[in-house]
Amino acid sequence: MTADLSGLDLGQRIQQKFPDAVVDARPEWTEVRADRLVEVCTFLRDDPELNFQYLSSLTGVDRLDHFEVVYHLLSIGRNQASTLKARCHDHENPEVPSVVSVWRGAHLQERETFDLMGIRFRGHPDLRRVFLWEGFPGHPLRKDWLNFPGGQMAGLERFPGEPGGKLEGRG
Amino acid sequence: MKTEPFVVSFGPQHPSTHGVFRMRLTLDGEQITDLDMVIGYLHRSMEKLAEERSFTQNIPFTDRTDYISAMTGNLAYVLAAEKLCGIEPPERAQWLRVIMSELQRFASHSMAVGFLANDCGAWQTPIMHMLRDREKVLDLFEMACGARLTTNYMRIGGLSRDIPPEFMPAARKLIAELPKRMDEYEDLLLENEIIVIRSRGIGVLPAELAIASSVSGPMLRGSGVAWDIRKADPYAAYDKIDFDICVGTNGDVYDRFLVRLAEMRQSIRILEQALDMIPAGPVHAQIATATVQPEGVPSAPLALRPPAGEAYGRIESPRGELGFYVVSDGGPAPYRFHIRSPSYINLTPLKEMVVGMTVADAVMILGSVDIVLGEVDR
Amino acid sequence: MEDTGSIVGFWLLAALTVGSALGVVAVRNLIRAVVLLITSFLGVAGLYITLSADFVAVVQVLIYAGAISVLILFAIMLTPLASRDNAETFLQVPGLLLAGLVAFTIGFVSLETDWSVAERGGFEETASAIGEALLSKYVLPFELASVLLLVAMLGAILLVRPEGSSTEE
Amino acid sequence: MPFDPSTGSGLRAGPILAEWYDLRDLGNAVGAFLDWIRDQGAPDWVPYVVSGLIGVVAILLWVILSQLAFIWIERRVIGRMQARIGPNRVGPQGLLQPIADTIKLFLKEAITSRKVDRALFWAGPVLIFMPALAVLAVIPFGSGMFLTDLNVGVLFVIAVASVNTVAVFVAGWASNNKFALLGAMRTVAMLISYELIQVLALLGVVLFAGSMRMGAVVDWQSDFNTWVLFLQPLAFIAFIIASAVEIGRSPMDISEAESEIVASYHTEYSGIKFGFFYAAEYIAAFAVCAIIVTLYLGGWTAWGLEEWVPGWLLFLGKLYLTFFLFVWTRGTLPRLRIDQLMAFAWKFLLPLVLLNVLVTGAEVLIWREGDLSAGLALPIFGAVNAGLAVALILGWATFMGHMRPEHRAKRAVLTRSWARYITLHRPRQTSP
Repeated sequence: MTADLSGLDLGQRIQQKFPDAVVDARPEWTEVRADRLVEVCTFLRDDPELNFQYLSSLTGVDRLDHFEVVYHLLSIGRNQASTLKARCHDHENPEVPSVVSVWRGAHLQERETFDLMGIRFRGHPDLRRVFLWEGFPGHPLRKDWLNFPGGQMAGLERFPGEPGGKLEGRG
Repeated sequence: MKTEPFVVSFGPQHPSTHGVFRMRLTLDGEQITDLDMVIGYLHRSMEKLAEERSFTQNIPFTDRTDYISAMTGNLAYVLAAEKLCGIEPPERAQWLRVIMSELQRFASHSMAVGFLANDCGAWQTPIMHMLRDREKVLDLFEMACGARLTTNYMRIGGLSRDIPPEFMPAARKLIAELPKRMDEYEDLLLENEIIVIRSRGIGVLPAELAIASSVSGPMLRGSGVAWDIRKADPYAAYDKIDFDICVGTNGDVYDRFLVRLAEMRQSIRILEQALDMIPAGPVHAQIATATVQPEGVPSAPLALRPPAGEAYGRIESPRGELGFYVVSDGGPAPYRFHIRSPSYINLTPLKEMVVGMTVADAVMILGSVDIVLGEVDR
Repeated sequence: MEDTGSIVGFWLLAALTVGSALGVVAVRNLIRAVVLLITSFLGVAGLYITLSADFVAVVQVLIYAGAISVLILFAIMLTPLASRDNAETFLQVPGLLLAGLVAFTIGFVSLETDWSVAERGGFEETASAIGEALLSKYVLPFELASVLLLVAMLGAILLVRPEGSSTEE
Repeated sequence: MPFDPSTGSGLRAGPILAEWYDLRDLGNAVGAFLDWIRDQGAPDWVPYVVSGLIGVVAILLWVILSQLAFIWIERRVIGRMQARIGPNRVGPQGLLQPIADTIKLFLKEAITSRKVDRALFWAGPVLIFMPALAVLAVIPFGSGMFLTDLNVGVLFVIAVASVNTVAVFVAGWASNNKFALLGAMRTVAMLISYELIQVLALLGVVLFAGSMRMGAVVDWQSDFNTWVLFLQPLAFIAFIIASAVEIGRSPMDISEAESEIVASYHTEYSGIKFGFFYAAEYIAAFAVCAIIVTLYLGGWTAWGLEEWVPGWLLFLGKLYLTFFLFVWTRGTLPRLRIDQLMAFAWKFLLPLVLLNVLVTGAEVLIWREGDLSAGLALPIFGAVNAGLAVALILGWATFMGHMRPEHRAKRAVLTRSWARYITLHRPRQTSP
């Protein structure tokens, strides 16, 4: 069974090495400062006890006021998994450093996140849109994409048929 | 002698790009010097669509990402959703999930192997034989859930329905005749001189590069890394079943090919055990208690409001690690719905594998990655 | 050359040969020029047949139309795109003069010489006679030619070998 | 006057219906018809032209019918090999399917894209048709059933087939399509290599028969009651392989590898222009099978069976059997890569056929100089050559590394524990 390395534990280990890097740690995940990301990731990959040499998944989440980039890490040798997060506060121009230099597997995933979410990955060798064509208006996975009037957003407010007003978005 | 570079656009309409995938190859004679992937011809923005639909309504999307193996797509998503809601499906459902995903793996691998031989130039014969078996598997699916391709069988907390009584005899009959077929295929394909010289040493992916590139599934195992989520992180009822991980040694096209063939045999082995060990009982958990329901809303499984949080569910799909990252804000629909699709991420080292090879090899290498464009583009 | 068939055939083939040869010079597109050249070769092969030289005719088709022309095609393919047309050249006038001179000389010689006309031969097997001649009387030139070809082939391989690779891979 | 099969002279005079056998043999019927014309007092050139016309029309008709039959046979046989039925809806057993396809091809729009070289684009389908048909001029379909029996028939066959190269190149170039150009280049490189093998393989036949005349080769086989196949097994195999390359049959269908370069040189062709390429492929198959039957399988003779069965029927029977061989390989084998195919020609087949020519020359010399009787010499030569073929093929294959472990099949490693083969050092840094 793949052990889920607790985010608190992971945060502590990172704290020992980089005292100022950890922003927040929960049992499910650890959040690190975006500008220290590459160093932290290199450490996570090379540290023999952590050994996260496999980047399982990389994606972004639009939290309305900021963006989160979520890294699901996996250690094949030790069979343990953990989740790392980085936050970009600038909602208009989100930018985090690219981890392609650490995990080659981030290459296409960062391109995808850039394409759909609009997060720029600094230092990515080939940051182009991947699914949508150049010149596509906006980034569709952002909650404010298309800017519906009245601050309405994508999403379900309630189930169809559930009592309430006219069905609108989550906004 | 210096010659002009020659740019060829492979696809999106090409007999062996397995869909609408496009490779822009820069050639020097027949040799490839550069590769640029152009993806997105089948992009349907499923991740955005899923934010507008309730958790249960999203299950049909998971059929349509990897339409060659819909069952595993269902399973990965419901695992993530169950993790999020904290639901434990009943035992019989777990075993049926194993049976369905192994049948699906067999069907999917037989397509992959057959089409790889097709890419190698075998004029339809292997794929036709493979499709014959796949049809029988699809017949079983039709029995179980009424659909052959887009099954929509799994539910959060179990399955949509139990299997009909005629399913078990039919499945046993199929499983009994498959080992003989496998012998035939191994003779026909693995021992084939031309396939051996065409695929040995082609598209070599070293183990370190494979891991660094987040490659998964038969590609990772073909490179010699014994990593199988069914063993390493058993889900459903895999921890109660005896089976082996199939590993290659060189990481070339041939190794991926034989890993798939060997996994087909392992699937048969798992199915033999699962068909004997499956218990009786309900196939769906009572999940109303596990969800947060507002006042006056009927507590039906369809009206599922998971607590705020996030979950990442991963399974070993025929193509590799299929993961669903689901974020909930307590509403009826996922706040964020991300698919970690193995087909897409397995394409990461394609350039390294293809550059330096010839055009004919490029087709084989792409075939050995075994992409499904519905899953690459989503 | 007494029966009508031969004469008609000769003139048709001659027209084909000379016409397509002229086309080779006049056409701008190099690939088309090669196709016309092949037509010309085929015409020459036809002329050989009217001379009862069936072996030479077939060899003409095999080697010139089948092999040499393909070599030329390959050479064209390997040159950059820009030079695939017959470009303007300042040598036009001298070339024309030279061609006229050669044509005049050949015409003069062929008209003025007192040709000895051979008996009209039948359609005999010429292959064995050619084989005899090549391997007995002309064996030295034959072997020399093959050595020359071998040297040419080695030279070609040396020329096209990629820079810096001193040993065979 | 009764028919004398040994001279192949045909009917000289007398009513056509004199003997039952004559009715069946088309060659005799035509001969009788020509004699009748001569008897009417027509000038000399009339029967000459008429016989030529009859021959051309007969060959064309038969080739086109055969081509349709070939398509049907191939689709049905491969269907059977692939565990499916094949065309079975149009006409009885789907027999009319090829005709329906032809009609469809006629009715389809022949698209010419804007940037093609129009003249050459039109010339391509015509050029590819000509050599395949021209080869049939020298094939003896039965006794006296040939358009012309050239002195250098064997060489003619090769020479005409080599023009095919040009046609393919022209089609590929004129299409202005990169797949077409790639395919054309591949085809040209391949055909040049395998022409050599073909010539050398045929040299053995010519050495034995002592003539390059197709009719003479058939007569020689019938005289000595043997087929060249038994005397020249190595050359036969080499010739079959080279022919498969020539007509683009799998496993050598690299020139039109549909999974790699779409349809190669006929990618841009549609409608009846594509139909021409499609038909030319089968006509070339017909021609190649005809050559193989004539030179290696005794042509229209079969150890005296031709006395009872019309020769042309025997010929066609053998021809269809030979074609089955090509269908079989297409149904079962995957495709080689271009460099492997070229290496196979130059490194594997060429030394073998060269050796074969040497051995055959020696045998013919021994036969002539040693004054051996055919009954003694030919079985010995056959046995020697067969043994030599097996030994050479196996020996040379071993020498070329065929039995090396990297060329042999292997099986996947099975393990129970995850992460066993893992290498824990740092991943290789690669620039994406």
